[in-house]
Amino acid sequence: MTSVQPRVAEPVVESALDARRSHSPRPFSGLPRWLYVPAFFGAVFIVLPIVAMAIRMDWSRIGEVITSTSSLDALVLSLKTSCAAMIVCVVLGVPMAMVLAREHFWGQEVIRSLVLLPLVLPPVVGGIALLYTFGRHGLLAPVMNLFGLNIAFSTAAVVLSQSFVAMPFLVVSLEGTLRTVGQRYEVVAATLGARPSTVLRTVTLPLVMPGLASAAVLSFARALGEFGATLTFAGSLQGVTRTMPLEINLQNTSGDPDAAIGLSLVLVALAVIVTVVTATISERGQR
Amino acid sequence: MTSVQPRVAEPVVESALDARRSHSPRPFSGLPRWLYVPAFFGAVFIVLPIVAMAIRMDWSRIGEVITSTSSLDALVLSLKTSCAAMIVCVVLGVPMAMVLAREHFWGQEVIRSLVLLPLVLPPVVGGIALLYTFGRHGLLAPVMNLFGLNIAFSTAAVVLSQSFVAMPFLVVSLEGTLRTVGQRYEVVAATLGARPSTVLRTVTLPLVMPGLASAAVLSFARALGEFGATLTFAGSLQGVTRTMPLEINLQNTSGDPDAAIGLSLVLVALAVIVTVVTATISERGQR
Amino acid sequence: MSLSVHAVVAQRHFEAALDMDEGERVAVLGHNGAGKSTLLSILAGTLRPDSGRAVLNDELLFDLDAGRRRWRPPHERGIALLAQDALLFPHLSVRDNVAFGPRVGGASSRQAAQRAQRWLDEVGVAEFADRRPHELSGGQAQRVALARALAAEPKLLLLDEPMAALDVSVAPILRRVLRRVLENRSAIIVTHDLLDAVLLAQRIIVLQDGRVAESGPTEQVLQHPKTRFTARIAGLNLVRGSYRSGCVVHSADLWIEGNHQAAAELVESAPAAAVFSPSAVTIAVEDVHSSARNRIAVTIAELEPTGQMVRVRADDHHGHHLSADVTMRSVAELDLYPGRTVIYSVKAASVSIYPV
Amino acid sequence: MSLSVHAVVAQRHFEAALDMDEGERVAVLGHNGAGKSTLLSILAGTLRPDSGRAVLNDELLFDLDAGRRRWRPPHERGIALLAQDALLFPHLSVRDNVAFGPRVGGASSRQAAQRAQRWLDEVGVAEFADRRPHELSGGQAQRVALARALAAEPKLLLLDEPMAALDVSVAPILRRVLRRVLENRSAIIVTHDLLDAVLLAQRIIVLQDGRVAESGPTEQVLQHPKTRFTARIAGLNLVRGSYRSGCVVHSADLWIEGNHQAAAELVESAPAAAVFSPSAVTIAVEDVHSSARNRIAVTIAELEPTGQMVRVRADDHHGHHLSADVTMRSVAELDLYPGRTVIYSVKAASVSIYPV
Amino acid sequence: ASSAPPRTLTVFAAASMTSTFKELGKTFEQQNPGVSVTFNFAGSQALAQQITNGAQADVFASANQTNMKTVTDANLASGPAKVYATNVLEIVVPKGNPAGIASFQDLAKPDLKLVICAASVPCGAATQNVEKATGVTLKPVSEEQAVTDVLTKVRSGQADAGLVYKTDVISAGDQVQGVPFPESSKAVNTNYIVALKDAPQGELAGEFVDLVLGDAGQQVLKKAGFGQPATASAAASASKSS
Ligand SMILES: Nc1ncnc2c1ncn2[C@@H]1O[C@H](COP(=O)(O)OP(=O)(O)OP(=O)(O)O)[C@@H](O)[C@H]1O
Ligand SMILES: Nc1ncnc2c1ncn2[C@@H]1O[C@H](COP(=O)(O)OP(=O)(O)OP(=O)(O)O)[C@@H](O)[C@H]1O
Ligand code: MOO
Ligand SMILES: [Mg+2]
Ligand SMILES: [Mg+2]
Repeated sequence: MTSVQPRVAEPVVESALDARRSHSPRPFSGLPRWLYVPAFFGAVFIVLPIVAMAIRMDWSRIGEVITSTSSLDALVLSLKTSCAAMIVCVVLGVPMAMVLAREHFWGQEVIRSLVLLPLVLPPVVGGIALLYTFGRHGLLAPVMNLFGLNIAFSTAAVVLSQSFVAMPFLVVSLEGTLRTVGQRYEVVAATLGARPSTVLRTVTLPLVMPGLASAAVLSFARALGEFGATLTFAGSLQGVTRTMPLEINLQNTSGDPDAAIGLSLVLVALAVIVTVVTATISERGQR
Repeated sequence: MTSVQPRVAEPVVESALDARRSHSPRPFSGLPRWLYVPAFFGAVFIVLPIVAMAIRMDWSRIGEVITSTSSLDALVLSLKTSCAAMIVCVVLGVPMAMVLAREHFWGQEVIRSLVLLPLVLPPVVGGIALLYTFGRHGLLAPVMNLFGLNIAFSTAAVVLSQSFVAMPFLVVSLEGTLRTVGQRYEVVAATLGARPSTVLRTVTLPLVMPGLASAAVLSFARALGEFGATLTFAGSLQGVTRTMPLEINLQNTSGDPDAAIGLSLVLVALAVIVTVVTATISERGQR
Repeated sequence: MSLSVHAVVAQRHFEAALDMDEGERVAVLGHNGAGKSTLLSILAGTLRPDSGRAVLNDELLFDLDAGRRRWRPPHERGIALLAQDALLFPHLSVRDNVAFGPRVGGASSRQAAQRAQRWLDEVGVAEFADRRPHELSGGQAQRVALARALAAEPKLLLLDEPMAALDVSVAPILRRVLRRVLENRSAIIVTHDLLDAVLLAQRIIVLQDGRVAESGPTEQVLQHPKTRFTARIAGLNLVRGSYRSGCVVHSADLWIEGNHQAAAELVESAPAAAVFSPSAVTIAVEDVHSSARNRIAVTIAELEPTGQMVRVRADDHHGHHLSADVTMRSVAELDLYPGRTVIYSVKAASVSIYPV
Repeated sequence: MSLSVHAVVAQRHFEAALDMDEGERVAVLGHNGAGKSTLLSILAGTLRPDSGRAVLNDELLFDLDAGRRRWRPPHERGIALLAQDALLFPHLSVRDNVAFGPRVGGASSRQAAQRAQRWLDEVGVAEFADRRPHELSGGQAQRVALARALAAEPKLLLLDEPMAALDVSVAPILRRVLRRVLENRSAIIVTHDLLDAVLLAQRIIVLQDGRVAESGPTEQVLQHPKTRFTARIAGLNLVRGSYRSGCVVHSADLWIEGNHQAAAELVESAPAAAVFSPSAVTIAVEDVHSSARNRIAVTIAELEPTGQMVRVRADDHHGHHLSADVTMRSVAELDLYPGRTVIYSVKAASVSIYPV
Repeated sequence: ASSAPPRTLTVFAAASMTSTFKELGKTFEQQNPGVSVTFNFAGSQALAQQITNGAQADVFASANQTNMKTVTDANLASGPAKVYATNVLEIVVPKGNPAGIASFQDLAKPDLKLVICAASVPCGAATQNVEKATGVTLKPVSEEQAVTDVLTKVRSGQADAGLVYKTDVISAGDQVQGVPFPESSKAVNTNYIVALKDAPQGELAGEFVDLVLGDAGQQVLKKAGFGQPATASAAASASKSS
């Protein structure tokens, strides 16, 4: 901004972002510059608390905190159950997203709102609802007893809780991708003689794969953070149902906030890494 | 499906959805029919718990439950704080969504992941993080004391908690809309001489209004359901900080599960109504 | 009769019927929004009309008349669709794109690759077999899409403005490929270009506001247009005969010399047709020697003013109605009137010759 | 010099320069992907090149050469862009769309509405002022978009294939409107249609692979094309003169009668031009009486075989190079050779006359 | 060292038992090689709800009578529940006692940020009893859902004072200070324990209950500040600042 040599009559405006030169030509953004002020504060509002937590952490204890048996149990359990929940979400959520994106039926908006409910429901309420459905005296208890199933307060219950809260993330995000990709390739495949299942396998899924991957990761990340529903429906038993968030809460309320922060930061790091990596991969896939 | 009269040689396939006839021509959906099976189970998995909760409810008590002072206080507080949080989300989140959708800068993916963090962070951890930032001994305490601000245990703290967890919903959803709408109209407006602020006001915002409305509603609904962060950061005092989810949890843990279910159903109804109404309005707006 | 369809799509004000013979090629013309793509969607099975019935080679495609609900899904129809965009599957190589139809039709992967190769050769893009679709130009991609559609061995091929998105310089190549591969194949071609209609199809139907405004053999529709739209786009002169060294010979005293892009396609003595525009016709009252190689004695049947110009319709005594567009002044100076015999002269450069 | 630009966009292999006078209209031709839209984006300010410099009427648009980073944002350039899609703001009425430019330029809402009305009248769509954009046809929408661009009173108007998305039947109306409103206005018109280039612009530049392959006055480029691309699309004959009752009169012994769509535009004695294609020219060795109203004595300069045909280039002794396409056979039979004087005859129906 | 298959004893215990029961669990594991003890610590009400909804547990230790009654009424206990400890309230203040709290009456100071338990949870009920007994009306800034939430808010310095169980003050160590007050004896909380009927490890469950009720157990509980079952009132009056 210092070496500007006015060579013609009128002054020219200099963009706030000029300092940075990128190799590919910069397209039009057209944002008013004052907009960066609230955007900046918004970002600070979200990011600062996480920074504050990191600052507050007693980093000398991080190793000990992370490697304690209970922490490791919680971490392993969380990873296992979140993966399982992700699979449940993919198996049930992909079909739901497809039906919502491709079909047009009466009451579709209501169904979509209902499927989105866990997004806005307090997780504790979700846990209660699951209990009333899959619990010992729940709605499905007669059926489940028939098969000798008792899943409340087992690891399976953790997976169910996580799937319940994470499902809408996958459905919403994948439905968006499906709508963006559109049906044109599917139509072509069908007129070439491909049966719907074949179209799904050879055309639709490969095309939405980047979107599906990031939707799955989003559901994984949400499952990783699930707390309220798990506590209510699955309880908190070390190695069985006490996932990271429950462990964090326990550490926090039982007098070791440092440990809680340490574990929280582990969770944050996991979530950021997973989402950034997927975003990068899927972005690259789209090129 | 009964009156099929074979008039020509080959058999013809009958779609599973044939029974319903709509007025507008049915476009191609091309979904394999087996896909409806997992989609159906997925929908059941999400919807059944809510139904179970409704069945379990002692409906004779619903009036009493809803109209008790504590319930009404919680409901009013929840509506007020959720509205306030929605406004905070709009004021800070819209600029963030615009910058993320329209600008291209180094580290954008990381920023986006960070902004999405509250989506996947256990709300309790979010509450802790907020405490370390805006709390009495938090990172910003020196600044806040300077202005005589003390938000701990106040309704403002509730709004902050809710904004923190609801922000990503607004940002993600609006960013999607912005990308879908594209920049073409903005470019035209700029070449007609409109300054960026004018473009924003007269073109971008009117164009994304349906999407913005539904994004705002989504953030409102998420704020409505916020529990963990509020509990940790704001406390729980009737009429001041005890929102619906806290009231529900309290009722549930203090031995009146019926009251908890009743209030949960009120919350569910609120969320469904608000999202369905907005979806319908915004869908109509897009036509 | 090989294809018979009638269908109603109330919401789009579409209500049209079409019959076509085995191996016949029909061109569909019409304004934007006339319902051309709608017709193709209905046939391909990607849009379900409110009512109607269609039968292809004795197989029922759909029957939605009088409360019946018989419906054959797209993949069981054997009808392939080639649209303005090539829509090659971006995640597959060119070869795999073309092999897609054979594969899903049950061919082994070796058989499918062989068939893909054959069709890639046929449309002249074999050299790109290992590329990804995004590495092709528009014209190459469109040819691969054609190969893909043909490799699926459809009973009926639908083409929705296959050349609309192409560069002016690329379109002729595709047109030539299409001419060759559509031979003896049932096809419906939506186009805005009358030349495509003439070169590629034997029959024309004109859609207007979702209804068939005109329908019939290409020559008949072009020479006796019933609607204003057809009249404006039509008006080409057409003479059929057999090919003989650069000319279409109709009879000893009517032969037309012309100009053809790919001489290889024209075979001596094989049937051929010559097409030229009325504005390319010069009228003389006496026969003179000039570079205008075609001189046809005709009797004026009718003079029709069209704005500034006058369209002269005349009979060549060999069953052709040939038109010429001339100025008012010419009509006056040359003293043209119905019944007068004049000479139509047309430069060979203005006449397109193609095999039929 | 009114506009001077050079710019490099490495990623798109774009590296081109252009100079243009005040009030001049330049047509940009080129293949798909040649960089035509890229050039317009750079000028409009919606794409920032890697390096380059542009000055419009002594105002710097950008200067990114040698490490400088001066950049004027799009809204301060006074350059309006009209693309293939009309892109009318869907949430505003037609009138408010057109009033948009004046409004953001600081006009009161009454002034803006007046100016909108004037331009709506000008392009002939005043009757739709109260409609919403989605209630317009493609051609109407495109005319409204033109009114909107003009109402912003740009110093330079960029048109990116303004007629490409339009129906064949609608394009001529817009072309006529454009001819009228672009008069004495600086404009750059990207087009695939040579007729637009001839009718709307005084200069042509041809882009190829992001580089300017050819540039110059329309006639010169068309008559002496340097690249194959230009040669293929060019080859139109052009004669300038003054208009006199249906003819372009160049001099007492060179006048060309033709055919024009809107007679109202042509004023007696005003400058006009006649355009016709080489394939419309008939060559005769003696002058004969026929309906071909234009007969021009020329001396053959050159014979160039182009595939089946031969392009005859000739000099009309009035400074024009006129071409004719004839068959080989004609060349032989008429005994055409450079230096021979022959008669070019062209039907008035094949000649377009337009004011210049 | 044992050839017996490894066995796991599952104990559902009130959150206030976290540190003591963890210690007892270790003792139990030493006494019974091949046995491991896992705990589910949560609010008693949540635990009772989980048990009645089918959670697999061997032992249930409740922080109050109401929640134990939920389980015994559901006929899920193997026998009558036994009192194994009592607990009294204590004022908790951040380290250094910045607000200078010395008595229960001080909690009514204006502008004091006081957090207590909500009336509908056990520690809140106890708080109400003390309020009634002393005639002091408290103006809390928050009524938390669990005693641990009160402690967390005080420990982090958000609140100036809180009312929690004496044992919570002790287990929180030197991060907080306790301010005992005599009126606490007006609201003594009783803890019950029982082995559950459908316990997968019924035998071990009984042994664990015995351990808690026995000398070793009582020793640990006493050290943590709990009152002895038999001499509850004496234990309450004997409480000291930590
Ligand atoms: N998806 C759709 N939903 C509703 N109406 C539609 C849809 N697609 C097309 N139409 C309407 O149906 C009518 C026929 O459209 P169609 O696409 O068949 O026209 P077309 O002849 O193919 O036009 P074009 O030359 O522009 O391709 C038009 O009025 C159009 O607006
Ligand atoms: N957004 C973009 N990002 C990267 N490359 C682009 C982009 N848009 C265009 N290009 C590339 O830049 C080159 C020039 O494109 P441009 O759109 O300017 O061509 P054009 O001459 O306008 O073509 P058309 O006739 O198809 O409109 C092409 O190679 C194209 O692939
Ligand atoms: O809002 Mo929760 O109940 O902390 O996951
Ligand atoms: Mg169409
Ligand atoms: Mg372009």
